[in-house]
Amino acid sequence: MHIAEGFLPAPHALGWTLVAAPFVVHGARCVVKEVREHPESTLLLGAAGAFTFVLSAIKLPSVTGSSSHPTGTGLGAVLFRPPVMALLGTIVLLFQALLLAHGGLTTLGANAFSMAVVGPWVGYGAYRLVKRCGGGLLPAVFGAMALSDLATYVTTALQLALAFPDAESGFLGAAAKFLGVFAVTQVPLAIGEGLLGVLLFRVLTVN
Amino acid sequence: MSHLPLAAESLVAGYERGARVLDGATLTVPAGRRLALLGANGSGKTTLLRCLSGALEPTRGRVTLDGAELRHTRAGLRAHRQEVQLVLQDPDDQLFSASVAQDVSFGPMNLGLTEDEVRARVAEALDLLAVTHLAGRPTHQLSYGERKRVAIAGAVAMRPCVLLLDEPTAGLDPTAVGEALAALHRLQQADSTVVMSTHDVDLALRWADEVAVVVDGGVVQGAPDVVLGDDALLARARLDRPWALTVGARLQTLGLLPDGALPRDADALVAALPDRPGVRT
Amino acid sequence: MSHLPLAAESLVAGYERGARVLDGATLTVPAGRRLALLGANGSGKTTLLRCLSGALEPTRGRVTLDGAELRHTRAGLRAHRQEVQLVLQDPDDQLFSASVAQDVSFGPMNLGLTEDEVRARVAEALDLLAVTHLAGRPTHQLSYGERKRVAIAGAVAMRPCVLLLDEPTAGLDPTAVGEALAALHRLQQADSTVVMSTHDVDLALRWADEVAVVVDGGVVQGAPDVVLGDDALLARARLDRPWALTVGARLQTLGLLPDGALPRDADALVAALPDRPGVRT
Amino acid sequence: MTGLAVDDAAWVSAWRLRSPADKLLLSVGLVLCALLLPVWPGSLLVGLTAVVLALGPARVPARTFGRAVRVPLAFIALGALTTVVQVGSGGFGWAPDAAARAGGLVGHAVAGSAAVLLLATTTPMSDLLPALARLRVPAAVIEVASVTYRMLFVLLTSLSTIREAQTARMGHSGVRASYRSSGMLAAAVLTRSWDRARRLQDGLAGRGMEAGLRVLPEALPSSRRFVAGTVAGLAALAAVSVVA
Repeated sequence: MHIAEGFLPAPHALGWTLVAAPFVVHGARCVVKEVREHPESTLLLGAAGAFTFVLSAIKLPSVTGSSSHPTGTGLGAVLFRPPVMALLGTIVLLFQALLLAHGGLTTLGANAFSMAVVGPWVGYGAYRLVKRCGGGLLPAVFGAMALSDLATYVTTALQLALAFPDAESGFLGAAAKFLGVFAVTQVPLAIGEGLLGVLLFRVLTVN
Repeated sequence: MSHLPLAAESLVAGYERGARVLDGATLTVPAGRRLALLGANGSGKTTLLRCLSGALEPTRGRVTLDGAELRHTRAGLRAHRQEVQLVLQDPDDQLFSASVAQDVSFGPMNLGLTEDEVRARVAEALDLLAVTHLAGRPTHQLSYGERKRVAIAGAVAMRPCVLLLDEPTAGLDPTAVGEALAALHRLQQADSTVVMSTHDVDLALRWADEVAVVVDGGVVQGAPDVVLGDDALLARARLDRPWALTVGARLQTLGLLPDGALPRDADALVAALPDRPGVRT
Repeated sequence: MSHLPLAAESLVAGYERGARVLDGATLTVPAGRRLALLGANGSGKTTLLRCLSGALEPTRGRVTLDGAELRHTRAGLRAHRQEVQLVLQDPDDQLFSASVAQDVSFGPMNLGLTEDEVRARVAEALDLLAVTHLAGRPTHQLSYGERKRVAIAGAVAMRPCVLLLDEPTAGLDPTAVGEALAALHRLQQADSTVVMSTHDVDLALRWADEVAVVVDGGVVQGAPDVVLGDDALLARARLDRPWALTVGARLQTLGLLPDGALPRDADALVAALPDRPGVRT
Repeated sequence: MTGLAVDDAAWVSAWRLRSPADKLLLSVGLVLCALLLPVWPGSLLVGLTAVVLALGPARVPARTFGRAVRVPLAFIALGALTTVVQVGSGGFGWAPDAAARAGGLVGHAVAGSAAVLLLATTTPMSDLLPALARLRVPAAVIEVASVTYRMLFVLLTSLSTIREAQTARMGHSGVRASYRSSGMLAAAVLTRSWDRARRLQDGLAGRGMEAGLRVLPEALPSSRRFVAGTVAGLAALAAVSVVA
């Protein structure tokens, strides 16, 4: 779920850009350092970015009959750590905006914050937590992918609620509205994405 | 499995760089015979095979199996896919499971067969392709030729009556080509009609009962020595004339080869030559 | 560019399924002549090419360029790569840029040339490969044959004196093979020694000045009609005998072809045949 | 099969050889106008300008542009609708100024999307990414993004081909089978991306890769007329909107 170009009022668009910027800049610094030490990692990181983009092109069937696309950032966070994902996720969002017309330029900051910062960190946290609590790899991966997807959607809903508070019930009412409206597609998708992660890791670990 | 006739009628399909890839292509796959589909890269061989297999819905025209038109509905495609299987050129696009046996079982599992039935299908397919010894190996450890045969086994395990193979011999060395052709021969004996696309005209002449050349969006179909001896057609199709027809025709005019059909490969040609020049025995 | 002799001496390299891939391979690339490297899939052609290019360091043995031994140090490799370039079989293993012109500029940029020099090199390489018209097209829209030629242009832009090509004609249709061979001819005229690996014996016979067969970890090198007429060697190497040698030898014993070297392709053979049987003109 | 229509349009657009910085100035200018100017007539003018420039001088196929503009519509419509439905003690109801607010949102968003699309359909990513160096984006980041751009087409081709192969073997004939197949598909593409990177590294080492992927950027000179026209046009657009 990407916030479309022009949908956020200018102060919000600018605000979220400023909020996301430190994370993305930090990610960029990590990448620059990595590339300086290992020049060949440019290709690996490029491949990782391409994989994240392509993963979001996999159509997941949902039980309700509609189908949706996973975000893939939870998986990236597990594989490459959240700081790197902040940068790769932002690159992928830029590509989605310019190649697929998903999202936009002034909303890039807001989308990057939900999808490339909050999602990966929550997913990575869930992954570590499940593993620390003695859960196996597959539950950890399920948690990482499902929760990062869910966290991204909740963040987006809150961003919209902040921008468009309900005239009567204010921010909380608006949050409830946006969470409710997008839950129809996003909650099954989060579960689907978690399942996809489990199936993917099952194939990989057999190899 | 039994031989069922598969046909394409006036297909219009695909669009590339402002032109239709297929524009009125008509083809009949003769049941039980070997058909080689020839054409330059980009001529539309693969598009035609994808239409025949149901992977691509043509803009116009129709595909029929045993006279019944293929409908692009869930049920229609399901029925069609059980009878017609397409194996793509790059085996890596067909192999997505960890081990060979697992990969070959993918189709039968999806058909909802019992475990025993699936196991029997896998064993049979591996045997037909002579890759039983690879069953437990991870797919990424196989050689290119082995991967190609395993990919074909995956389609064969669906027990299709028509097997469409896109460039099954491309990239294989002569021995591996020989092994692949031997496997196709066994498949035919097991009642599958085999269609192979290739741009190797010498191979097509040697192997096929019938050839079809994809050219300018259409198809020209006929006996191998007739179609592959048509220089104007070959030039349009950006193909070469098989050497055996060039050399054979010359030797025939010299009276060194008997009239009638020309030998199709080097061994047959040498065998058909007389013991002494000018004297046919 | 000028022709420099490249050689491998007693190379031991690679390890697969419990055996050495190369085990005492010795090869001399004759400066300025066309060498075809033949071998079945998995025989070690690619390993040999990678050793020659410096991409792989052999366990034992040495590679020499103009008599000087290749050292696997930063400076040694740097110097070697300016003279010897390897083009891999899969063009997607070498094309990393979405823009054709930018991709070809990569090598010259790494040489530290000025912008104008780089631009001139790119233009020259695109021209030699006859792909100047593709300069503005994105890599991902090119056909397989076009990508192959652009990948070769990327190596040519380094102006190597030896160009090693791994299966440059694999997967190409006859017309594209013809175009690729024409490009190789222009490269040779521009003073590059060209080595091509292939398992197409007919092509090797037709094209090469000299052939080298990779077999059992070693290399057998010689004149095309001698090496490719050695049935025992071909059987060990899992290769076929070229049809032109089979048919030609028979026609020679029949007195229909003159003694000496046999014709190497269908056109030459037909031209060499007499006008009437039994009578050589 | 795997071509992205917007990308295809960018490579053949009549503005392909214009400086990416010039086009960036125009599009970002239009985007800002869409965002900052009053929706009437600002957004309408921005939207019209973007469409007319794309379909006119830049010669972007109308079909491609139209389809791409439709992509964000579902989000915009649903989002706008949600903002103007009011929840209070008395349950759901329309906000008092529902029509105006929804219209405003849709106007800003559609005009903004069209302005971004003007850039997207005229400028390939491989032209745009090097231009980001001027915005002080580090070279390493631009190189990673460039590899991403090249490789995503390779992976998209794999994705659609493998999916087709799975479908042929009934891999997507039910929800269960489809999930299983999608997991295998994702795993196969992930493995493939790793393998690609490793092999590309080998291939590029032979071409002398030592530090970074330096290439000669195409010379796409800036046009004074284009820049002057852009600035004048944007100023006129802003003036008309504010006065009106």
